[in-house]
Amino acid sequence: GKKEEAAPAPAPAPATQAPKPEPLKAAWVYVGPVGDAGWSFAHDLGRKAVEAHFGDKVQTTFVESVPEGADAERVIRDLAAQGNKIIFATSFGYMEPMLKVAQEFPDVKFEHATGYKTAPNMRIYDASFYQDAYMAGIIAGHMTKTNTLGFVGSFPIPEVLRNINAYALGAQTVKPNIKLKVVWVNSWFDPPKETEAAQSLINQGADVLLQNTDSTAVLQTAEKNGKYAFGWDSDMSSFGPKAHLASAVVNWGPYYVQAVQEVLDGTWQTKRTVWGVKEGLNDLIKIADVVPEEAKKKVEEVKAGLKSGEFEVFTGPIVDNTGKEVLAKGVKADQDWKDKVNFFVKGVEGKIPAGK
Amino acid sequence: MVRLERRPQPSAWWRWASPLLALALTVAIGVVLFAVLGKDPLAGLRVFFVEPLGDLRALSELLLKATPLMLIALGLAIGFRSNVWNIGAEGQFIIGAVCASGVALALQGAAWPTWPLVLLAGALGGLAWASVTAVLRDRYNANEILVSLMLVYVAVQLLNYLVYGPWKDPLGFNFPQTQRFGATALVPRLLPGLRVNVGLVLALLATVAVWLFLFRTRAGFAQQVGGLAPLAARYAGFSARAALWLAMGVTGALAGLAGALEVAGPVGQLTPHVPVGYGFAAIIVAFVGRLHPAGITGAAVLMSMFYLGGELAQSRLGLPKSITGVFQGLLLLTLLACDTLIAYRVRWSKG
Amino acid sequence: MEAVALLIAASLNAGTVLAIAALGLLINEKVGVVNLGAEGLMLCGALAGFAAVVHFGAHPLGFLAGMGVAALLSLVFGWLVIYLNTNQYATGLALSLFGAGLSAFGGQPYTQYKLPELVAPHVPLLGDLPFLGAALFRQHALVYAAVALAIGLVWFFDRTRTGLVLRSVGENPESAHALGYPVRRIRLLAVVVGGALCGLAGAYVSTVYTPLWVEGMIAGKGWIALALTTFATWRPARVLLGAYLFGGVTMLQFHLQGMGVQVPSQFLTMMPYLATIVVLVLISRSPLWIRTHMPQSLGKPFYPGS
Amino acid sequence: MDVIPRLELHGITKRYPGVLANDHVSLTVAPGSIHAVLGENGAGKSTLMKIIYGVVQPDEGTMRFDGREVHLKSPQQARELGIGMVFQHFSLFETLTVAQNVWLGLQADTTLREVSAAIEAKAREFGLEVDPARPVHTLSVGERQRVEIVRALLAQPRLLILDEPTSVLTPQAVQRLFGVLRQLAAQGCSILYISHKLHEIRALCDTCTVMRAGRITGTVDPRAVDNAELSRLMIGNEPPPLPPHRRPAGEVVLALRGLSLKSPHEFGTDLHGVDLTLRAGEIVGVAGVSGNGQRELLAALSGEDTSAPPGTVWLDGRDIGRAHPGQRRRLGLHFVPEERLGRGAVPTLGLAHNLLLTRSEAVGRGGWLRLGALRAQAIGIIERYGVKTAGPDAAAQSLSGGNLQKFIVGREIDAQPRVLVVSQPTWGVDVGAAAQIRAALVALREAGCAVLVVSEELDELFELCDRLVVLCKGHLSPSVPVAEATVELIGAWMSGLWPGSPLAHAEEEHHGAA
Ligand SMILES: Nc1ncnc2c1ncn2[C@@H]1O[C@H](COP(=O)(O)OP(=O)(O)OP(=O)(O)O)[C@@H](O)[C@H]1O
Ligand SMILES: Nc1ncnc2c1ncn2[C@@H]1O[C@H](COP(=O)(O)OP(=O)(O)OP(=O)(O)O)[C@@H](O)[C@H]1O
Ligand SMILES: [Mg+2]
Ligand SMILES: [Mg+2]
Repeated sequence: GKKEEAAPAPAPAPATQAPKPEPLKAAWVYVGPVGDAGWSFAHDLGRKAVEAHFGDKVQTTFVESVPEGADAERVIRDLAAQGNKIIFATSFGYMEPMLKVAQEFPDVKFEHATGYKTAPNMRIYDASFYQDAYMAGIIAGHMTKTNTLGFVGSFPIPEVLRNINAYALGAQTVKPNIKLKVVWVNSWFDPPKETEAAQSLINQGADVLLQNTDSTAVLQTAEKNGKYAFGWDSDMSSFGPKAHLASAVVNWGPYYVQAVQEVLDGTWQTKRTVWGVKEGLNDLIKIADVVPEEAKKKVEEVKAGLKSGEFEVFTGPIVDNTGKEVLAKGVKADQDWKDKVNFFVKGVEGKIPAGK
Repeated sequence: MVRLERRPQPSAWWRWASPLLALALTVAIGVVLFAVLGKDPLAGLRVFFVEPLGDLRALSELLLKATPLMLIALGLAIGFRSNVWNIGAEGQFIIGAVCASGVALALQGAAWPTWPLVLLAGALGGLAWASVTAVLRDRYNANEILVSLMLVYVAVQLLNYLVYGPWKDPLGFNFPQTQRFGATALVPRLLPGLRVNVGLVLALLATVAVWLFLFRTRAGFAQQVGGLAPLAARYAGFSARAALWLAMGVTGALAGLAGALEVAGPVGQLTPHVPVGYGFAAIIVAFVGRLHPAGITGAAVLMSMFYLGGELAQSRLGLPKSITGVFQGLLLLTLLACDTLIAYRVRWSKG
Repeated sequence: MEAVALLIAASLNAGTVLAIAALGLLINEKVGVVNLGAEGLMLCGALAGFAAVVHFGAHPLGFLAGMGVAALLSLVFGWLVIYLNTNQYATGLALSLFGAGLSAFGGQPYTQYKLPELVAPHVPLLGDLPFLGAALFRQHALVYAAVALAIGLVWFFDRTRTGLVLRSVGENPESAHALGYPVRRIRLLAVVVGGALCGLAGAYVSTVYTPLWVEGMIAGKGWIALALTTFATWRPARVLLGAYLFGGVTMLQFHLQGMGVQVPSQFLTMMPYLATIVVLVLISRSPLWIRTHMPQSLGKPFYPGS
Repeated sequence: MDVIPRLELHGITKRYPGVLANDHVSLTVAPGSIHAVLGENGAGKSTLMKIIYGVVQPDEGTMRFDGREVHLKSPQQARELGIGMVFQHFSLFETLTVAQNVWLGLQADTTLREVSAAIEAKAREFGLEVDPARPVHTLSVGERQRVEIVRALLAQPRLLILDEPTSVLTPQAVQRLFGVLRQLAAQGCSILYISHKLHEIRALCDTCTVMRAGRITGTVDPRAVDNAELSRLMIGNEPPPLPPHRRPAGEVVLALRGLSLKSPHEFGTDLHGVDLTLRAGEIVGVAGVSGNGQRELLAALSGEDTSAPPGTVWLDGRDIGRAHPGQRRRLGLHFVPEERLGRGAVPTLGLAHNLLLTRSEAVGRGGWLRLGALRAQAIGIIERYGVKTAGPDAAAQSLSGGNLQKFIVGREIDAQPRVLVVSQPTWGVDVGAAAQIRAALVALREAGCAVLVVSEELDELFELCDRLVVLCKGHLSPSVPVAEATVELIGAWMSGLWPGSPLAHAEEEHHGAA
């Protein structure tokens, strides 16, 4: 069922008698409708966390379904002109427009998710979804009967390729010869297409699916076909009670609270933030009861390793699916390596579309 | 009972009054809608009709958005007037953007202004894409509505192929976009700091040119006869093939130019997000503008106001953005209904 | 073998959406009305169907709601083009834009909502057959209904008097009027029925095919359905065939990807659209073929008493 | 006279915007009588018939059928009463079969199989053989009319309305149709027969009601009054006779040499070896039932069809077979098509702009329009040809048929052509305008222009032309001077029976009804 509307925030306790300071205005730009699940929904939860944390010290607004073309620049500029002091743009396509607006508003702070370009007043932040994918892979490795997994990919960008590879690597820790089939839908959000892609993976023998798209369609298709799948970006357990193995969730709240706090404190600085399980940004939750204890234990171990920072998903030797070694034995991948992932690991079928 | 009675002569008065009545009806429905949603109707009207005209910057944005609509609708008007139903201008827009980007990237780093070439490439690209439809219509009699529409989807995939594949920015971490174009490939802006650019001037020039062509040249007359009375065109010896090619060609070239202006203007690079539906919205612009260049200019600005108003309605009033589509569709539907009054008189009869 | 059976099953399922909408549009076109608003009708149908299932919990009600809303919109469209003689293409386009906007607007509260479970369909006995069972007999009832509808329409248009009257109205409305048939009322009725079928197809998408509501979720299927009627030269059985063919190509595209075929996915995605163009070209080359199958008054206004 | 009349109309009035189509029309038809309704084009005959058949509802007036007052809302009701109608313009559906077509015109309580059997039975009874299973688009014009008649007969009509049934028939086929109608009348069926051909009415009918401008001007026994009297009732007065023609024809201007051409239309007629010469200062008429290749012949002459083989179409010794209409006009060949609205003129455009279809005097360099000159030119034509209109900017569709035809003919004559090809110059045109147009054509001939007139009205051809040729199934007969031609001769030729005709030995007839 539909999630309950969040209870109204408790009325903030009256502070001092001093004249109330103007609240800090913060704004979010979403690529899709907020809805009840998925990417934009997760960011909006983060925004609500900011509201809850700061009360009337901060005033938030958001604009949803902003196309990533020429219109984004106007929307972001308008938000800046409206007096927002910090603006979060939550999709890759907003990078260039935001960069342009950032030059015009030096005293507004700009935050861009998943990009790679920065400016004195614009910084970037990202999550480590591949850690979730790896843990999902471990569970999939235990659950698969056909030794074939499926992945519904959005776009062949490093972030998604990392997830695909991590999913395969996770599964291979259980069954080394496991196969992973990948189908691209070239969209972040296209439920009918995701359905068709998931159906075709299932038809070809895949029995545990993961996706890097935002809708619940893949999970629902698995449910309909009596197969397994995961939730992605938010808790989707209710969309496929039987099929749901776990949900990879991301909790942007802590990051947003910290960023806003930095603006309030005047300590905001340009940098790149990549948080993961360690910082409580990513997690794999709601692991289903059908998952064997052994798998759950293993996931817990990995999670602990990630939390402590001892464990790294991409640790050599890693061999790509043409047999080439891409990470030497014993080496832990650094950020630069991860940024440039452009291959499938062994066991993933096919070639990266138009990959050079 | 309402009865319609054909007027002996189409009413010149209603030709002008009908768009105003349609707009008034749309606004009225909008006011009711705002009230039902519990929003202040006055605030609603302000975001749609006042704020987009508020200051120089708002005006610049308004005209920037109106430019592609104007360009494409002008071409479409020629087509629709001559019974050529190209509804795939979106595809021609995309291929225009692609070709323009190809040239911009090939000449990346040139010290001289390359943007005229970039725009030319866009126009030629759109022309070429439209020609596919024209050839299939001309040689094989294939329905141009369906062909041009199917080609939109093909164009989208071509664009995707290029930005995800060969044209991907090598330093862009595999992200689906090209390099940013160098400054020499970007179209000059009209005023420093404002995004409205030379494209607006081109669109206005095109408006005048299309007006002159349609109403002051025999070729333009011939073009329209093909749409008004195909048999008369045949009788007069006006070539239907020439009309088809001209209509498709001009629309293709103008849509391609619009695409080029988009990548070499506000976007500055090729990304999968360049197409935002101008090709489809322009169909409405063309009809609301009565397939007349002057009307199209007005309709494009109006349409653009709906777009900007929809965005503002979201951040100011918390209304969903899809309200734009509702208003745009409503405007055209009411206009079509009101246009009946041009040719018909409403009679109230007993039975 | 199993994979092939499942590919067939998935193609039938994907084709059914197209088939129902295209058969509806075929009814419209048989009486001479082109409805370019199909996409908007399907979207509104999808939303209405989804909302009805959310509120009332029963899928049949969803189908009814989808049909009802689309029928209502088609009534407006029909009134405009049939009684006010507005341009059919422009009115259709306006409807598709309006429908897309309206459904996105009205659908806000339903985005990513969850529907009650549907039991996996399984035809008794036949569903257990090897290969054929998986390929053909584990489908939603509407898949079979679409087949029945196509067969029914073949019979209707060829053998029944009402069917002939519909054809005559599309063929030569002036003569039909002179013979005493209420041309405009018949057209309106056909437009409403055809529109309702588009709505049904939309509701099928949102409540069965992808049990979700997302704005714009019809994703161009309305346009393909329009192309299908021409593709099939206005013959119901061919519409069905064409729809399955399209469903097949759509699914095959993902299938090939899963098999690791080395073609950029974009080129595979293009296939159904290119296929439509090729078929359009092939059938349009013969004017006689078109002449004897296309309703002659297609897209043209009719003024009674002229 | 104490029998109850089959049909009684009283005070029937029907208004259309700007036209009073029927003005208090009263009419009585006796059982078993063949009653003619005579009137010029636009007199209101078809409107009256449509009112009787329930297609159109009158604004005022009453109708009694077999003595009972009826108010018909639809043709279905009319058919239930026993009224059948054969329309002036065919109301058949081309992609349906004969049986399906007939079925749609009958009551709903029959099956298709019964209808097929009934068609064959009726056809045998009246000698109107048609195959119920054939799709209508494969039928010739004559066969189509048989279908219409069979459809009307199958309803067992007590009143049969035929609206100008003979315009598509050869004289011989007309005779056979008359046979059928007499047989019907003998069985007690009343017949309303619409025509504006005096000799037909005299041959067939026992009563004749004459209409002019929506009003009844008299009811007479057609066998008892002469042509002059009928004309006077119909027209108001006799048109002035055309000036006699006395100049010998000059050199050959236009020539067709063995023109064979495939029709571009699906169900058109191919041309076979057409030979024709047209000299300066003469009018040649092309007679024939329409659908025998007129459309194709005219297209080949006008340049609308440029697929004529080389060496078959000559103008002033120049092969123009491939020249486009514009090129032909520049060489002096002008053409007036039969359809005025939509072909000869663009309905929604003003008269001045309609000049641009065929005239380029007001087109400046680079195709630039000189709007002032254009309007002046239009005003000139309007004045010279007495076109009644609001002005040069009035839309073509706002003009009455006759005035528009005057404008179009004027537009072409005004170009001072070497050759003028005219199709159906006076179709649907009122008498005054028709006389004026004929006079203009004669004046053009006197000025040395070669004129080719294609018409279905034999009377008109005999009145206007110097020589006649006949077109049948795409073959053209040799020419015969009007002085030597008779209606019987031309009638025979219209069936392809001219000396040396390739059609002469072929199975005699394919076009007639009955
Ligand atoms: N804004 C408009 N909306 C709708 N129709 C228009 C509009 N402006 C002009 N028209 C129509 O378009 C056609 C051409 O208009 P316009 O007056 O611009 O042409 P023109 O070349 O000046 O013609 P002319 O000078 O001969 O009147 C006319 O039919 C006119 O009624
Ligand atoms: N539906 C209509 N709307 C407006 N005017 C009409 C309509 N039908 C007929 N008229 C007009 O009514 C008048 C009578 O037309 P009608 O067709 O009855 O003449 P008719 O005697 O049958 O002529 P014809 O010999 O050409 O068949 C004409 O002026 C015609 O233009
Ligand atoms: Mg003017
Ligand atoms: Mg008549």
